[in-house]
Amino acid sequence: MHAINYESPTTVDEAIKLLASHGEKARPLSGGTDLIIQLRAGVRRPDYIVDLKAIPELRRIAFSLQDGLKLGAAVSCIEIHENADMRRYYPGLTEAAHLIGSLQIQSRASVGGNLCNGSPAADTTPALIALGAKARVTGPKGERIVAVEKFCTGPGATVLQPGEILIELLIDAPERHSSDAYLRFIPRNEMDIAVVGVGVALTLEPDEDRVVDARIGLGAVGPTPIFAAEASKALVGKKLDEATTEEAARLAISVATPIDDMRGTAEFRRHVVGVLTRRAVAKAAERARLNSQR
Amino acid sequence: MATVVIPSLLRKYTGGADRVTVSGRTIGQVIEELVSRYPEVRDHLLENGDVKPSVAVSIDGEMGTGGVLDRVGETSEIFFIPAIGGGC
Amino acid sequence: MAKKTVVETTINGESMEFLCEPRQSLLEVLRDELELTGSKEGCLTGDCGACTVILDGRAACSCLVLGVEAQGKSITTVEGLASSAGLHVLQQKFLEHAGLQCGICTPGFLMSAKALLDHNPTPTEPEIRYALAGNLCRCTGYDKIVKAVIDAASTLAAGSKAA
Amino acid sequence: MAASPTEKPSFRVIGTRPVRHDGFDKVTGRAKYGADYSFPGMLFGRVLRSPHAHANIKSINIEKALALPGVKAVVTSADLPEAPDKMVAAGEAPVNLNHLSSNVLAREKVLYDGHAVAAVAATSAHIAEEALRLIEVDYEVLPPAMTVEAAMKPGAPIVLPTLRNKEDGPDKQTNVANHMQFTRGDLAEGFTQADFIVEREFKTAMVHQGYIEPHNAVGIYGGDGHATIYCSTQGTFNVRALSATVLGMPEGNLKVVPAEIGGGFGGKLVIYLEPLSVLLSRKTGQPVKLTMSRAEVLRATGPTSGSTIRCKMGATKDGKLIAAEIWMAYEAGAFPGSPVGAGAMVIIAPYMIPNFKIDAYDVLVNRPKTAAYRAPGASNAALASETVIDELAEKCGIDPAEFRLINAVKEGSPQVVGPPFKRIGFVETVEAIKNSPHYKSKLEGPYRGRGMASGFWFNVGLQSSATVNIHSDGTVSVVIGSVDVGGQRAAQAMIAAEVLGADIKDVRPVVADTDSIGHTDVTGGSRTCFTTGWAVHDAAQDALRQLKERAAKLWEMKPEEVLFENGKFVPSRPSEKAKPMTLKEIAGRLGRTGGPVVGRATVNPRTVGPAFATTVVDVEVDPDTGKVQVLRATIAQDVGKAIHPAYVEGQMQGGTVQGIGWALNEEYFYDGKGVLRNTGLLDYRMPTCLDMPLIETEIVEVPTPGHPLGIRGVGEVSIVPPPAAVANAIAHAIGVRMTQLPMSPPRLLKAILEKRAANETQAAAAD
Repeated sequence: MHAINYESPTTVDEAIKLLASHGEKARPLSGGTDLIIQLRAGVRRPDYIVDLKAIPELRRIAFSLQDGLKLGAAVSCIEIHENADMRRYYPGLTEAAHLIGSLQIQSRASVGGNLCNGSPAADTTPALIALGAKARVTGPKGERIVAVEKFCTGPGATVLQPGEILIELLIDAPERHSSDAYLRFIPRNEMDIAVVGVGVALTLEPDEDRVVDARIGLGAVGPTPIFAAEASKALVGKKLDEATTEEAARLAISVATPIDDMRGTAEFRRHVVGVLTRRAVAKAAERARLNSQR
Repeated sequence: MATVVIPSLLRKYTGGADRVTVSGRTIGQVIEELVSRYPEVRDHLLENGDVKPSVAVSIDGEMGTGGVLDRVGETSEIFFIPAIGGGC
Repeated sequence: MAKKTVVETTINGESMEFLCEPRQSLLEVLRDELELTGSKEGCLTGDCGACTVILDGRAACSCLVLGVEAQGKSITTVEGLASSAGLHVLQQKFLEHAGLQCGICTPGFLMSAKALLDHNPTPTEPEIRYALAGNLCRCTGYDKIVKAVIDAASTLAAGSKAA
Repeated sequence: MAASPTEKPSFRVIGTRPVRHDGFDKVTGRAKYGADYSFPGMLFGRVLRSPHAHANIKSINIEKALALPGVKAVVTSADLPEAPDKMVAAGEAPVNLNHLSSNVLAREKVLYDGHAVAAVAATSAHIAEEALRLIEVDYEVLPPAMTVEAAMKPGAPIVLPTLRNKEDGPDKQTNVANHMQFTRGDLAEGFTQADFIVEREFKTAMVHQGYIEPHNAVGIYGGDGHATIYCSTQGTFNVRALSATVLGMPEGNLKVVPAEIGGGFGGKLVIYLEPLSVLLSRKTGQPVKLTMSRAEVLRATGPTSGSTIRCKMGATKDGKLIAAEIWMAYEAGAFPGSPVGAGAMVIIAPYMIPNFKIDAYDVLVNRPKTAAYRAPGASNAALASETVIDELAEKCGIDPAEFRLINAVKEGSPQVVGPPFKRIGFVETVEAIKNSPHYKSKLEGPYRGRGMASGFWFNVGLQSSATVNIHSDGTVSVVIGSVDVGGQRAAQAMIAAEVLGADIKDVRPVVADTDSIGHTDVTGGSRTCFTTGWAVHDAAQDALRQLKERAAKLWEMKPEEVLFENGKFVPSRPSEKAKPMTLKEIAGRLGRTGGPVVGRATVNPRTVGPAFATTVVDVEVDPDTGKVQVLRATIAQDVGKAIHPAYVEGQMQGGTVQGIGWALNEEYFYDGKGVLRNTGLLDYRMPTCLDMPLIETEIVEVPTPGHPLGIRGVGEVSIVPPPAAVANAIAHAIGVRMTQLPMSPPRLLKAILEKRAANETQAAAAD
């Protein structure tokens, strides 16, 4: 690995100053489970590494039914999985976090880092898109809020400008009779990167089992994670029968633009988008039905 | 007389014969005898005066370990076999 | 070259200071600077688990942690598993069940299993397999490793009941 | 445990499960593997590797790299002695010096992605890595030949311009290094007698041994022309012979010290870093440690051959195999030497088939030079024969186990190569599976299937040395030259303890370096317990004979009048001088009866015990994604005699899981330019423990005739049946016959969808 300098600021302002002063030569560090591998491979060669884990604001999980969720960008996946509110109110996002790599990886990796790494196959991003999560970004020019589906701009690329950091992810509190689910396909039972990932969040009108609101996020089937808007819309106002789900699956497939690679063929990925969409909608719906109180 | 079973790809050099009787009492003598009758087989069996490392010799079901020095019995049956590459 | 920095940390219960370059991983520091070569390098990408240590109570791949990140942290390596009283139950059970062949993955498996039992003293077989999924073994087919951890868990549980 | 058909002597130590002697160090992190060695002033080495599959090297400029502070030396093939394209002596067996040397450091051409081009020694590994970026290599890129089909086509890119084969003659450039053929009976006549014929073409992907420990070597060159290598290898004497040959050193000037080894499976029989560590140490005058990254391991070491196999077999309706015609071509990698010959000799080895013709081709491709991998060539071969046989059994309406028993080879049956089998245990392994709780259990539920397959492996003998030292306190040290990869040290100690009536705790096994023990061949070919165990047995007997002489001296009787019974030396006739003595008691008297006792033995067996295994697996297929879950697996294997049953089971279980990984997800993935894409363990997908069930074992013990303990090698054959067994299980689960490895979800789903479409068109046609 090339020589690097390491800084560990304890406030957001400090971090932004450091990152801004080094511009393109600096790279923020969260869990490091992607960045350190990229440094070794020489894919990224920053001179300065700015560790954000010592900044309290990035390490907190704040949830209330009034204000919803504020998920610090550097919170580790294991902390998410061990948080009772996360498991109860955001089971899909929580299971996505709990799917990343091994427990050794989850003890370091963060949802914020997963997003900022900009991988199209990031497990938590489709789950965040399904939940309509927003990213609170701060930089030298001040603060801005970016919808997660707009955050990634290409493989390994995001909207973050030099000096900017992701502070936290903002997600509304779930409505009554709403819930989410994330499913991914991998060849083994653990340790693989998603060949296809599908996140679904649903709100139901319980008596008729009618969909009031729905969002579907797709991973690993395009240059960035995808918000499947048409597929989501196809569920809204409908009863969750086979025809409805089938139509959503068809529309989800239609927005997928996968490639052939060592992880799967494009043909295979398109097929599996349909399979996982059907399964994830069913799983989210089942959870939503049970979520009668909030 | 001992019998040598000729590997199928060498039979084109032995006029199609698949079994040849020999009087040699060592593998060296046996090979010399074969070569005197069928000169082309030499390169397939010998290298620097010994049995090729790529060739294993079976004498009455036992694997040869002495190359040309291995003894051959009155009525032995001898096979030349490709040695297992690496073998691990 | 970036200058070396002093890192203060606790390793296997002893407070320690070491000098390292920012580009050195915790694994390199343990192996090359502190001569704790029990943690092994298998892949340097977090996929094999041979370098697993316990970092502030959590299993982590020491190849994906910078040495400088260890500042103020507490680290347990395989060298810290046994005590003056003898081998840890996990170590004993790995030996009794022949849960190792070449042994290169063993330190990582032991640390992952330790982290599991610290958080969940009575794991089911699926929970054990999930917790060990980040550790690759190419020799054993996992059978005897899983049996060793199951046995260690029940032995520890029995012990704590007795106590 | 299946009982042995022949009655066995009762043993005191053999067959028990003591804690291994090296266990404590391995669970406490104290065991020293190659990469754990460090020496004062040690430098760190790194290797520059080709980014191209096939290219001429026009020039290499190392100036900028040498100028980097901390860099002490850079070497290329120019620093190695001339390497003519001919066979030269290297220890016991001659090797092609050019091929051997050119794989260590490329000469005029690079022949695969990852081919070593230069090596750097620097004060830190990071500096060495940065230095690699400063070495300028001017390549003239050539088109690669990546598959056997492409490489065998007329006009294919030529991998080795100097390669010739006997059939095409001295003038024709070729990628076909060798053609072997095995025949019996009258093929055409055989097929006319067949009631059922199945013919299929199979393809298997190149796969890696996947040992968790990357290759490593520490070289220390002494000013006196002697050098020492510390490394993790399966064969110290092999490393010494080959490294000395590449370096142009007298073999005796090189000492190889075996570090603990983190897995090998055949991939650590060859040399890569070892000569480079000495070369760099000679240039710098300092110790040099080289270690590979995982990407280097996958790009440049191992792997085993991908293959194409066409298999046609015929059977009569009463289930007799009557004819087999097989064509097989294996990827050798960039230099000759795939295991296709072995594949050809094992593919129908378990069965009596009166008429067959097998053609086997060793084909060069622009991929890494293949190395041995656990029963090399046999798993590919068994996929073809064992799935075709499963289909024939189905057509005959005969249970697959019965079908195998009908055709099974037994003592006296001729092997593919001609000589008859001695006592073997194939039938017993099939019976053991038939009688196993697994095979007797019911498998229920949709998309679930059960499949079985059998496998054969030769095993090898080769040479071993051993010494057994009797110490004055009655403890014993057993010194061997066989590196211990899987626990055989414990087995060797058990054999000595058995012979000498010693407590296993009082016997210390030692794996010695090349200066401290007689020649001992590699730990491979399932030979270590068999051959080295034989040597240890004989060495212990030699010590016992000497101990009897000492007792005779003390008792003033003839040595033959001293007996050794139940761990005690006793006189055969009453005498008041003669009080029975244990080993400990007599050991204390050695000094006064003639000095120390050291037992010695060397062996070079003319016989080996071939191994058979039969495996059954249950799978469940997800029909929507093509993903396969293995629900249950049981292997029955003839091990001759299990010295340490726990480690025998470990070999059976480990090979089974490697075979399942090969079957389902492991594969080398090259892009259109011949560059390896999956260079890490994220995308080279070996099974995790979450993918596997517990692996049930049935140990079958049919002693090897001629071996003092009846041992058979146990290391390899377990990997042979699984890919075929999984394919057969999938066929019985969903009615799809897979003919390509790995049977990964995309491939399986494609087959499922094609079958569904075919059924629909059939149904439509029916209406």
